Amino acid sequence: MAYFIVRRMMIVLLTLWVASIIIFAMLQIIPGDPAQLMLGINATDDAVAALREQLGLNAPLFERYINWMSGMLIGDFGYSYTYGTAVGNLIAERITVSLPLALIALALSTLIAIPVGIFTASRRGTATDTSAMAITQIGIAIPNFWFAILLVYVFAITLRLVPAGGFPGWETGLWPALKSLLLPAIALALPQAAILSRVTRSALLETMAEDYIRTARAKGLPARRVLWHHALRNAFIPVLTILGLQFAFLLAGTIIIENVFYLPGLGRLIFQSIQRLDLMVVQSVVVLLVASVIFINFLVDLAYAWADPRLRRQG
Amino acid sequence: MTIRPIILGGLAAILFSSSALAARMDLTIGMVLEPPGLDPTAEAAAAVDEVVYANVFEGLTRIGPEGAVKPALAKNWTISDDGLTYTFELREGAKFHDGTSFDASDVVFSLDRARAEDSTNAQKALFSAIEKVEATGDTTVVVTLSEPSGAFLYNMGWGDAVIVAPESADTNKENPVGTGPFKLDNWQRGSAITLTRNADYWGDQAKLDTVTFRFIPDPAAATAALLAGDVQAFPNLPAPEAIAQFEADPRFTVVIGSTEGETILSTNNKKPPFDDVNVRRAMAHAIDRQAIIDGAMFGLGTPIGTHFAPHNPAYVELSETYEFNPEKAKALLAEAGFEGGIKATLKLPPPSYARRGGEIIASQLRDVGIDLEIIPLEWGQWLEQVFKGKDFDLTIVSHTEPNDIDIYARDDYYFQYENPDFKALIDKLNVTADEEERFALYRQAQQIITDDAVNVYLFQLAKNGVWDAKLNGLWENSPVQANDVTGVSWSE
Amino acid sequence: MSEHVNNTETEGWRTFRKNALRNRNFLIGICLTGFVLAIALISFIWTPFDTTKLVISDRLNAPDLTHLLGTDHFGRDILSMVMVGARNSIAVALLAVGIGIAIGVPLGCWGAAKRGFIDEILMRSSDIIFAFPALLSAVMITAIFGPSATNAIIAIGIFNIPVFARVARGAALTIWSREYILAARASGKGAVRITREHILPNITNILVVQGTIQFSLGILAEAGLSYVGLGTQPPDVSWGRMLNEAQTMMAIAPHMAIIPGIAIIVTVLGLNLLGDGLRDLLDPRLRRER
Amino acid sequence: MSPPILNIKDLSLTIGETKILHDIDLQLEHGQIAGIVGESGSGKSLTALSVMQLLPNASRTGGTIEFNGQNLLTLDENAMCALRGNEIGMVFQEPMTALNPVKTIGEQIREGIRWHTNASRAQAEERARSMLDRVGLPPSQYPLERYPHELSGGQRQRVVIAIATALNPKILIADEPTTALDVVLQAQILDLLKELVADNDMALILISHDLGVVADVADTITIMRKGVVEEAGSAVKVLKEQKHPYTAQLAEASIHMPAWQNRKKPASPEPLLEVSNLSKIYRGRRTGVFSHAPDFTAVDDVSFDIAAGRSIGLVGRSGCGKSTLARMVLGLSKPSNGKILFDNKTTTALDDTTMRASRRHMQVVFQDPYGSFNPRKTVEWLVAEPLFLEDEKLTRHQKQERIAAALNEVGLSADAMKKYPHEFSGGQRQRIAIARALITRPKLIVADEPVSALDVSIRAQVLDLLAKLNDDLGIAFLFITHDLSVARAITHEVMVMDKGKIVERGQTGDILDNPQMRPTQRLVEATPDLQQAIKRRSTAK
Repeated sequence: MAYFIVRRMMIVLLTLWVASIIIFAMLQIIPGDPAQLMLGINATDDAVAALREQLGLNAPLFERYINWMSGMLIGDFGYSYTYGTAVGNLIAERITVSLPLALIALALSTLIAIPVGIFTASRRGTATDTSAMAITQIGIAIPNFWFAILLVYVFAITLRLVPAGGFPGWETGLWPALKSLLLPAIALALPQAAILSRVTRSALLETMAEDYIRTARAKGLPARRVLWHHALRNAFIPVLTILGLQFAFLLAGTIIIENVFYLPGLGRLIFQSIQRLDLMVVQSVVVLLVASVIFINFLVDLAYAWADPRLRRQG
Repeated sequence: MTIRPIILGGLAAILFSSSALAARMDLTIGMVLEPPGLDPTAEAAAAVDEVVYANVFEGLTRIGPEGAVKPALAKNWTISDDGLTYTFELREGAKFHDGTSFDASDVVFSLDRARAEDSTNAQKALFSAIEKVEATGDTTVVVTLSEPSGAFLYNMGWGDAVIVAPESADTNKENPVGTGPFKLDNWQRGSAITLTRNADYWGDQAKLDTVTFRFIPDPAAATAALLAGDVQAFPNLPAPEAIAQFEADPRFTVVIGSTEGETILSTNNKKPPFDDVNVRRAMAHAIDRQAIIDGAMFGLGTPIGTHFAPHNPAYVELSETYEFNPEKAKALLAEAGFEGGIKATLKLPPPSYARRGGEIIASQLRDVGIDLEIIPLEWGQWLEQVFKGKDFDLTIVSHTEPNDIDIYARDDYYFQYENPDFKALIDKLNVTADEEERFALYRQAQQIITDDAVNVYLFQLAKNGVWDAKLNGLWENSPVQANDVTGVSWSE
Repeated sequence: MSEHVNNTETEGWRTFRKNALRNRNFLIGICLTGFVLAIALISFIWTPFDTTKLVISDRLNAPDLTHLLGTDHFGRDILSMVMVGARNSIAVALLAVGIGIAIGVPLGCWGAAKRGFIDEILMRSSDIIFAFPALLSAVMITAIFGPSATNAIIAIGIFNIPVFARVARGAALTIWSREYILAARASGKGAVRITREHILPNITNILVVQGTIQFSLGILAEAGLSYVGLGTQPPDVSWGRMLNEAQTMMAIAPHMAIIPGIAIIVTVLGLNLLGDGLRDLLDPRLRRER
Repeated sequence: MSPPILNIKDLSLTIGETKILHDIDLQLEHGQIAGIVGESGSGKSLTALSVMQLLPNASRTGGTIEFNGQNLLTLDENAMCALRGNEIGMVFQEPMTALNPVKTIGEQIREGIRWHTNASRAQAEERARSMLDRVGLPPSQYPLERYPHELSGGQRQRVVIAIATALNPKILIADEPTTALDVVLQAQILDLLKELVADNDMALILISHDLGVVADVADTITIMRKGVVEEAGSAVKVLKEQKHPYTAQLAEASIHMPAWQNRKKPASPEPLLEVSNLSKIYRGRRTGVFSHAPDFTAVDDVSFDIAAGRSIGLVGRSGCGKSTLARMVLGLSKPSNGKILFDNKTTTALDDTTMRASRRHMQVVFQDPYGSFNPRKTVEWLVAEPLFLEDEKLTRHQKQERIAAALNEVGLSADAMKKYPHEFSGGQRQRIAIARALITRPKLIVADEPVSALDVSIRAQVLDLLAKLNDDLGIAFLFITHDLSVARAITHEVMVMDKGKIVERGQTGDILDNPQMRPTQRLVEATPDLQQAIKRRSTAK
């Protein structure tokens, strides 16, 4: 198990390193001069040149990469020239929106999907099952941002129950903050829940067809106990895979959803920073997001080992 | 069935009613762009001024809602007869937010800093006429110009010319310390900036306790935020399509003002076939400005015929110079030798006036045989390719700097217009102090660029102000980019 | 003799058809997909109105008898826009799937055939691509090359590559462990030849099913990218673009947002049902094989 | 005679539209062993599942299954749950998948005990431990915390048996409990089942496709075919009289000796294949940054030769290295050490192009008639595949002639060419596989368990075919099998492999009748021998 973790960690680090090079390289070829963008179209060339020097944009590529990387290693994410503050501060601020949003959405979709999956699997072929599955099919087909627009239209503009967007900050209290994350989380969670409940259902059904389920039934255990005690944990493995993948989806989803609800999260930060050519912010945040996806997949791997003892001894 | 809405409404009132208190002392203002920093003397972005101008920072003079120069930190001033020496009498008792007092040395420091060799002031040209700045007393400053400058007082009213203290000048970007009626309370990056009242203000106290500027670039989100009451004012709503809806809603006041934004179809004057004045004139005839204003801006905007703001006293109405006449446009093209049509590109920056306007223009020009390929660009790419690289045929952009007709005299400006007569005119303008004379010169300048059809002048961007009907005192026009909230209050 | 061939083939076809007619998912899926495709094709020869013609005076009409689904802010007929938009949305998704198949399948087959180091490198690379939230890379790609339908295709296509590589690899690995591969190797056939003769024909089913799913994801991705302004650009029309234009007009002209949204849902739903149906029909054991 | 503990009367079963079982009758007495024998598709497993009421969805049953005076078919699910595992236990065929991979064996044994009795956790654990001990897995060596994947197939089957018998059920149903195991394990498991029945006064239903397996242990035998009981009665009577033609056919087939003229023909001195000092070592899996699991030597310094036209059997328990050896001979896997000389050419050093000639003369037939064909190609294409090795390009016509001839040789008509593999039965497919091997006129065919997946009656036919090919074409065989009766039927000589080494080699009859080495003896002892069994049973009564 220790070797399993060590080996996985090595792969995680390697993947991250390669990803950082890709990100850095990609951003270097984004056209445009940040200094010019900052100073506006009527600025003099001298002023632009001075700013470029000040921003450290004139250093050689390799040096900039090394500086960036070595900074990251000690937790220094660089300096945002458009916001005039450390990128680390920006991230710390924004993550208090993005992370809760992603977690609420993930929790919401899991809390909806797993019971629905179990319920429909245990009532396979019934009208409940069929209609629930029909609903999930439609749920998968709905683009989450479109769903978000509808939600805003109905709950914020027409019923005025929740804010149409924006984020008041956690310091205004738990409820106002949660309230403003409610619609975005629902918009993100429901389509994901549709996928997840289908996966849960089919994984369960597949597991229920395994030989060891028959062994358990032959012991005299009733179908329900077999489902809960034998099938569920085995069915968890494909569900975990999807959960891991969904995290990346959710992150991507938050980027759009944060824009629909103008939430000051990491996704919006990237959008804004790219538009303003604040590459230090972009590269650091992108690396952070990629790292979190990789890290989540690492956790999923560990969870596999928890769910499946066969993997514990493998490399 | 009627019970449910009541319960829901009651619940909603309990849960959601931070705004239902009487005698409101707070205001949330929506803005499209978040400022990159808060130092107007170091940053060009209009968003900086939109937050801090007149609220946090003050200059020697200030520009009022109607565009007139008014006293600010300078109580009054005298100008020598030769127009070269300005003597400013400063306000007494003004204090910076950090408690340090304001005096003449701060003025000297600020102006010298702005015009220094290594200054990063984005509008350095504002100070180019200054030869020296001297403090002749604690409250007296004498500014000597190297040549007369008619716009000097106006220039000193710009956000870029506000007075800062030497102690805090370097940190103003994050922590602005000015002399204004509001000071920075909190900046939640990416979301909002909150100002609180400055109890030590030298002048009349502001009528609000807190003002929050919330940044909502997305037109749909901006509209939704206003409708949902999350923001109570959007001085420049980026969604012209929603204006009609707000006008019909008694909860809101809609004020359509004017901005300094001349929206033009910028033309690369050195690139064939657009180096041919007839081609440019043909385009001017082929374009139906009103259709563009209707289609892209939902009717909001004033047609213009030159690069000048219609609300400016020196404005000349030239929008009928090239009337909408596709036949004439075709004839002009034929005359220029392009009966077979023209193929060109239209590079569009992100704002919706450009993207939507571009679609309409492409459609209109296609009718006279000019076939445009639309190339959408991010601002970064636009700057690189169009503005710096001059690699473009046509583009649409709004020039939001006030009184910037002098860009037509600049060598190598992106639309590459070169006219010695025009340059001479601007040179003369720069040394003219007399207002009437200056107006005359401005009018001449407008006429020249219109005759040359340098660009196709489309419309002046409207300032689509929408705010809660109970709010008083917001600016209706924006002679400078500012959201001056010093006089804003709630009526009850 | 050739009659014989026809016999067995039609027999296979007949059983497929018999099963297909009983498979509800497949039937609904093929109808919806066929409907959308038909609309896209018809738009090439006929639309109720010309979508390149802007009639500003007719803007924002609610649905009526002239404009069955209303008009947009430029006075274009939304029914015609939906029809024309169908072909762009479909083209983007289809080409992105094409990129995924054209690059991913050979890579996956290569990895499965060679195993070991090459396989490891390929799988690790696909991990890296998977680690990028798709939209993020799309944002970066469009920041570099500018927003356009082509770049949307590339951005979506890049994510299809590892998907197809993994599916092809997984399926190919199970085929490689079959005894008939051993027989072919014993006959002296090389990896390329075996892949061509044995592996590819046997993983086609899986690829078709995955292709259908990726196609539907592509439609959603195009919509997402165009919605944030990074995909299809004016004057081209796509469903995502229509939503992008409609988002600010939700309050004054909700039909502008609702109609393309429904078009997307119908298409994605159709494709997903078709994919599920095909999976059941082509090989019920597909899911087991991974 | 006391009333039977289980009485199946007129049992019929329909799944969906298809009628699977027709009027099955079966009686089982206390402490008796009832054997059910039948080839695949005979309905024997579904009969067992009907008793357990664990049939697939959409099944409808008719008739009665009486257990202790209750008709199981009319009991509700709760009542069945109370019976299953408590009164009736069941053991399945595939030990590798019959245990839940994520639960320890202790949990899995304990669960049934605690479910049916109100035993405390500790009591259940104690019981589980003693059960493990009883089935031959002493808890000192096999603690309850083991997971199934840490056990071998035979050990897992013992755990399954422990689960099924933990509560001393009155009836144990064992559905092909040994089919997936090699003969030595099979004998051990059968012994265990016998002991359990004797010790606990349990009745056992033993289901098998192999008459030989049940012949020795069963009290009654029921022969099934296509959902119908063909013959039933006491084991002695059924076996001795073989009244029913199908029973006779089954019995004959399982001891079938093909008519084989070359059987007595002496070996030619000319070796066709010479293998010297061949080894294959697999690197141990990495278990740590610096550590590996110990290397595994699959084939350990093996030398032998095969003369032209001889049929050599390679026998041994599963995992002894015989398939690895075969793959090296075929050039599909690189030896770690040693040399292979085929037709006087070293094949180990050859690259693919020079290997062609050797490959043409060495073909292969595999075990699984379903997995050995690409389902998407016609028989014509499949049979022609090795023709790829021919040096000169054949015309289409020549090709078809060759294919037709090969099919003809294996007893199929040329019509088969245009069909797809799925249109053939298992036996026919194995013929097609042989035709594919024949088409290049090889000198040697390596046959890897070619009949072990076939029903006995078909197995006999295929063995006949192989014998005929050796007679007619003089093809040498390297015949890999774990089944000694197959080796006896078709080989001149056998080599016995154990733990990677060849431990014994000699004339087939000599070795099998008089094994010298311990591994050989164990194989011989464990192999079910129908003739011997019949002899023993007849004299006993």
